[in-house]
Amino acid sequence: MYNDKNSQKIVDIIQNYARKHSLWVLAYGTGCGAIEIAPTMTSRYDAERLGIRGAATPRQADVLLITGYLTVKTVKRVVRVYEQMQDPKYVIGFGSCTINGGMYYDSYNTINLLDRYLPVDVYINGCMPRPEAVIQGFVKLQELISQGKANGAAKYKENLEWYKANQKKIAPKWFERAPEYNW
Amino acid sequence: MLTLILVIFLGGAILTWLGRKINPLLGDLLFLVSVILPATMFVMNIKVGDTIAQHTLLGIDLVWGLSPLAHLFSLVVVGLGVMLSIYSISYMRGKEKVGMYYFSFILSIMAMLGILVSRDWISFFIFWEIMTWSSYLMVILNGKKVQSIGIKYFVFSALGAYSMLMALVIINSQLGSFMLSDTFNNFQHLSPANQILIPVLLLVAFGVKSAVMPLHIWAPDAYSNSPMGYTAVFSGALSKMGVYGLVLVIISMTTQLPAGSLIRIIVAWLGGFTAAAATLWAITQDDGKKLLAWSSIGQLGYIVTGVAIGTPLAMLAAMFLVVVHALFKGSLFMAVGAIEKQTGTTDFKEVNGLIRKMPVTFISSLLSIIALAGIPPLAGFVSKWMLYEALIQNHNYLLVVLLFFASTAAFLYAYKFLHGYFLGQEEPEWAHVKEAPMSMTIPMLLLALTTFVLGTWPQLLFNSIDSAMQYLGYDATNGKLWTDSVLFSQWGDKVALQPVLYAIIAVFLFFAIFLYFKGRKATRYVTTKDISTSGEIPKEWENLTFKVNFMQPFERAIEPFLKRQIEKYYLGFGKGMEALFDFTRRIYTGNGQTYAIYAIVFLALLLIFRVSLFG
Amino acid sequence: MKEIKQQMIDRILKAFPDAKNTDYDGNRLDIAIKKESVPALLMHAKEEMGFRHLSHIAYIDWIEQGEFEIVYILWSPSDKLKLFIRTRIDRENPVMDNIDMIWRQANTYQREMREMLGIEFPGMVAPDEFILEDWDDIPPFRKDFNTLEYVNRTFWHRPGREDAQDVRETITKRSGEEIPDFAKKYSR
Amino acid sequence: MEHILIKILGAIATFILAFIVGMTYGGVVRKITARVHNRLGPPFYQNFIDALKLFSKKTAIHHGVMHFLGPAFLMVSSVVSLMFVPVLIPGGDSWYNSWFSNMIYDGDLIFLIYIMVFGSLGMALGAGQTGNPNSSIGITRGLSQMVGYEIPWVLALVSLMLMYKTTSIVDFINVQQETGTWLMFANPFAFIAGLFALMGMFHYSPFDIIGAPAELASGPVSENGGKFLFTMMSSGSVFSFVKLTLFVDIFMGGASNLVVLVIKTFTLYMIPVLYGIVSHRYRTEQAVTFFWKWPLFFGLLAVLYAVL
Repeated sequence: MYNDKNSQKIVDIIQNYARKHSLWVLAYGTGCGAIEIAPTMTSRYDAERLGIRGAATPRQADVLLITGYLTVKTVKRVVRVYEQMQDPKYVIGFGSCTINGGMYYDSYNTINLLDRYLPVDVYINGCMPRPEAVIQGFVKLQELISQGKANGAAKYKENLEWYKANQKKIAPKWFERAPEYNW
Repeated sequence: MLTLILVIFLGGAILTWLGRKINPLLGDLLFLVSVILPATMFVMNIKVGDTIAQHTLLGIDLVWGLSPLAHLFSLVVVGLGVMLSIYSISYMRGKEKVGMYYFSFILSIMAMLGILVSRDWISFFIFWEIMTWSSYLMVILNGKKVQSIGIKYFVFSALGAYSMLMALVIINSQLGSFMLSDTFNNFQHLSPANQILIPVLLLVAFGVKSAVMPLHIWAPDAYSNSPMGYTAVFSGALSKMGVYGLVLVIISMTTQLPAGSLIRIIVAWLGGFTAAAATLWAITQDDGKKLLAWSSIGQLGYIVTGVAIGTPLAMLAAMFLVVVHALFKGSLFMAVGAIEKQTGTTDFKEVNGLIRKMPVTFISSLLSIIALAGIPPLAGFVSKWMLYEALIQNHNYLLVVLLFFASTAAFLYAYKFLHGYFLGQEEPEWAHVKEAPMSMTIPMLLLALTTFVLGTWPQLLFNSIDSAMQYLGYDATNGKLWTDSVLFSQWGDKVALQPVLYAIIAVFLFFAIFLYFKGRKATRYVTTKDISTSGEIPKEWENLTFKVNFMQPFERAIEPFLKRQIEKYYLGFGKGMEALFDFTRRIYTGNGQTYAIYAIVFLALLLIFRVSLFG
Repeated sequence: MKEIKQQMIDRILKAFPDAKNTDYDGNRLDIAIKKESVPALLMHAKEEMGFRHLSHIAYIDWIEQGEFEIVYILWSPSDKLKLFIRTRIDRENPVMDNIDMIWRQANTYQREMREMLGIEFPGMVAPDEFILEDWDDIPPFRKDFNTLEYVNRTFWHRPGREDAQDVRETITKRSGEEIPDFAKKYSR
Repeated sequence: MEHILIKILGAIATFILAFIVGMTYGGVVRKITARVHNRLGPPFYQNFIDALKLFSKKTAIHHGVMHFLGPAFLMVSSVVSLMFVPVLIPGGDSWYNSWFSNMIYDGDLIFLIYIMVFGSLGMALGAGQTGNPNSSIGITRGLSQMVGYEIPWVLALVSLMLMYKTTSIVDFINVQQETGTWLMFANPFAFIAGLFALMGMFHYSPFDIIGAPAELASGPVSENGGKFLFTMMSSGSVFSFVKLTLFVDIFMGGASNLVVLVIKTFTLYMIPVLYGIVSHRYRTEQAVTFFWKWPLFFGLLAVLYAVL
């Protein structure tokens, strides 16, 4: 679906340029990580100079920024929000909790590996990552976009059954009720 | 011929009532025949002329004829009557008291035509009373709240009838003739007191029917309580009889008065206040019927203002709005009736998301609402534009702001109406709802499309209005205020309606097609449950539509205005009267000794004041 | 303060002879009582003694004794006193009286207890799941629930790096410093 | 036929101009806001990038016919009202002048007021069919606020209509050309009342309760992404251009060429923007009652001034 830079057509280059410089972020502020978003967006670190700004609803967002641990209860909503976003869409996992569970690695109610449930394009390491790290994560995502490698959405579509099986493993009833994802 | 038509109406009414008793289908058939046949005869055969029929009743001449003004109003009556009769067949199916409904329906159509053809006050009054009574039967037809609603309508109608009767008595005693033309021509010969009294009494009589501000109390309840098939007639045609009377009084009487301009300014401001206050009340309603009822009162306020201002442009606007209001309000009431028929309720809070279930109803409602809000390119705009231009050029600048406020606030209830019924989430509770039958949707769609046509080609209607206005003594307006769908004001400003329409259609089509074809294959329909609400999946039974306290922020802003209800003053007045009567009753104690004391006191007072009283 | 506390304890012990008092410092009263008397005592404390507010309902799993302990924590705004009412119920047949008609907020705590410990509250109206949606194991706050085993079964662990090297060692090597003593015990 | 073709080309040129100017203004406003916040801010062409991205984004879902037609209605309102506003002084001497005289002789101010609210209704319908409660709440707030600012706006316009006995925008421009006085000086009260109304129309703070992102999830547009949001964004840009140009035409003497137009509109635009950056947010009923206090007073003064 997305090609690397050499085989991109001129339309793709223009589109990727626009996508790269206009990232509307839906910050899913679970856990403690949400506190790092405010300085990232406001005067001190000013993410808007890179074209990054907040989006209020998943329909308008490009990036799903997951800031912190996800319980079984919230991961359902995150998956739902992700499926409501429109292509092209990217996921940034933020903090160790999304990478390996962090300090909640043995909690009965907190998922450990976010990429088993959603296709993560960029991970930002740290507990907590500072705003500089967040911005570096975004810059990395921009690089991936311009190279045409930020293809998490395509991965999700290809391996939909695998992702769905993982999701159903933790919350079978909810995901049976959820509307079908096939766009 | 005219007599024959009215007799067919009358006979048809009775026959329908009887036929309904024998066989419902026969009743339906007879109903259709006895509305459509005489209506067709009326349109085909009755031409504008001074005297068409003449009878003598108890030594009084009854003269019937059709003036150009009455011809304009008769178009509304006949058109709405035929449409609503087709609509009513389906609407009333399966309801109670259908025979009574048919009877009253035909009778009020007959009475309205009778009023319009009357050339003398006696037949005018007789038909007026027939109209009032037949509509009263409709108001109390469903048998709910007869005590409060029926009484209100009855009291105000009686008030109107008595003041009209009083005016007629004065007219006859002073002029010795019951003819309308005699009254208008010899108006100068009346004494100055009567010259004020007669118009005021008649204004009260007609103001009741056209629901002008202090006399409007009966209207919201009466409109919303009668069957929807009839309410369209009620609001579209029957209230226009009041406007017809107002036109006669204001144009033919008050223009001959030195104090007439004062009366007209007062009436115009009353109309303006009616429009504004009724709009605010319409916003607060949660029932579609009530909302439309208040909205009708507001629109009649515009008409009354236009008539009272009385410049050619204002008159043109008012007459145009008379017809257009009948069209779009008829269509809206029909839509509410269709929703009531299909879902069993008209409450905004209960029913929602019907847009995919009842598309035709939605389209006709949408067109009518756009016409109501006065948005180009529909017909409401034409009259609104002319009315504002007339008011500004007549230096009624504060009145124009009041009306502007009313028409802007009308967007609120217009949206509330559409959102309440058609938009919002689709509920499994209403999944079974189907589109209303063709006989209901086609009349409402026809009326709505007519507003669309008149919005760009208003000259179709302006010709009749022009002849009606020439009958009232205005100059010809063709070429001065309008030519071929271009509207002019006296200052020379103009709106060319056809380019507007073409521009709107071109832009609309371009972007609609763009939106449709851009990424068409990737786009698919999802239900209204699939919305972005915090990642939650709404359950089947969860209704997330925003319904309760829909206009609450605005209601909070206008709270000081809403506190002042005229109804409360009337109730206070009624309570005061009751107390007075109570006091009077207490005087008559039924005790002989008390009466004796009264007599003695009376005699004593006589003795004391005999000098001053009898000299 | 002392006198009021003592008065309160006396009143409770008088009304409920089977209650047992434990003395604590400060404004804390602590009463242990039989399961059957709990609603009556709560009602008494609310209506007669001014403990109008239910602050919390705590719960403890005494797996060795085969019992659950439930602690109702009340607060008296007028006397500024805390009242702990403890009771124990059988672990094998965990049924407790529903008290959400005394305090509406007790419903929330009871729903939590029902999910986390599996205690039944007959007559409690709480239709859907509260915290654990789609839970099919034994209640997770019971001490016989093996969390790590459940996590290993349900979720995944990301494997560490191949060399399993301590980051701290790398850092110290790079900067040429010693690992401080207090940090050594964390090193692998 | 040729005449109509030229008209259409002129209309397209006007639309492109309005789109570019409106979009650039939007970007510049974001930059200025950022500078006031002591930030660097996005580049001034950021809005074009956003629009391009929205255009290239997929639109996977829709909620029915009105969801499609809502943005189309919105576009009708802004583009058709653009056709009736004289962008430049009619009959001016710059070589591109005739491109922008679209349909300015076919309508007048009252018509314009009505066609400008057409979009709100269409947008309201589109937002209503999505079934999202946030959208409907935002819509009712927006419509309520519209009733608020419409009164001072109409009062200001009526006072000018009374003074110069016309309702045509072209005549207003001509009056200012002949007398050499801008109407904002000829009737300052009308200008003040109109300015308040303009601030309400732009939905900047303190009148931005409609799409309050934190509580309403951007209100009426909360269910729209991709092409819908693109259309709405373009329509908003064109519409802000229309409002500014209309205001410049009526109160500030119109513009004889594009440079003057840009200078005048930009200066005017800065008033609501700069006030909005530093101001709080009104609740709906506060906003409505605000418009019915001082702006209404100034409007009445304007009418009084016109009568005397």
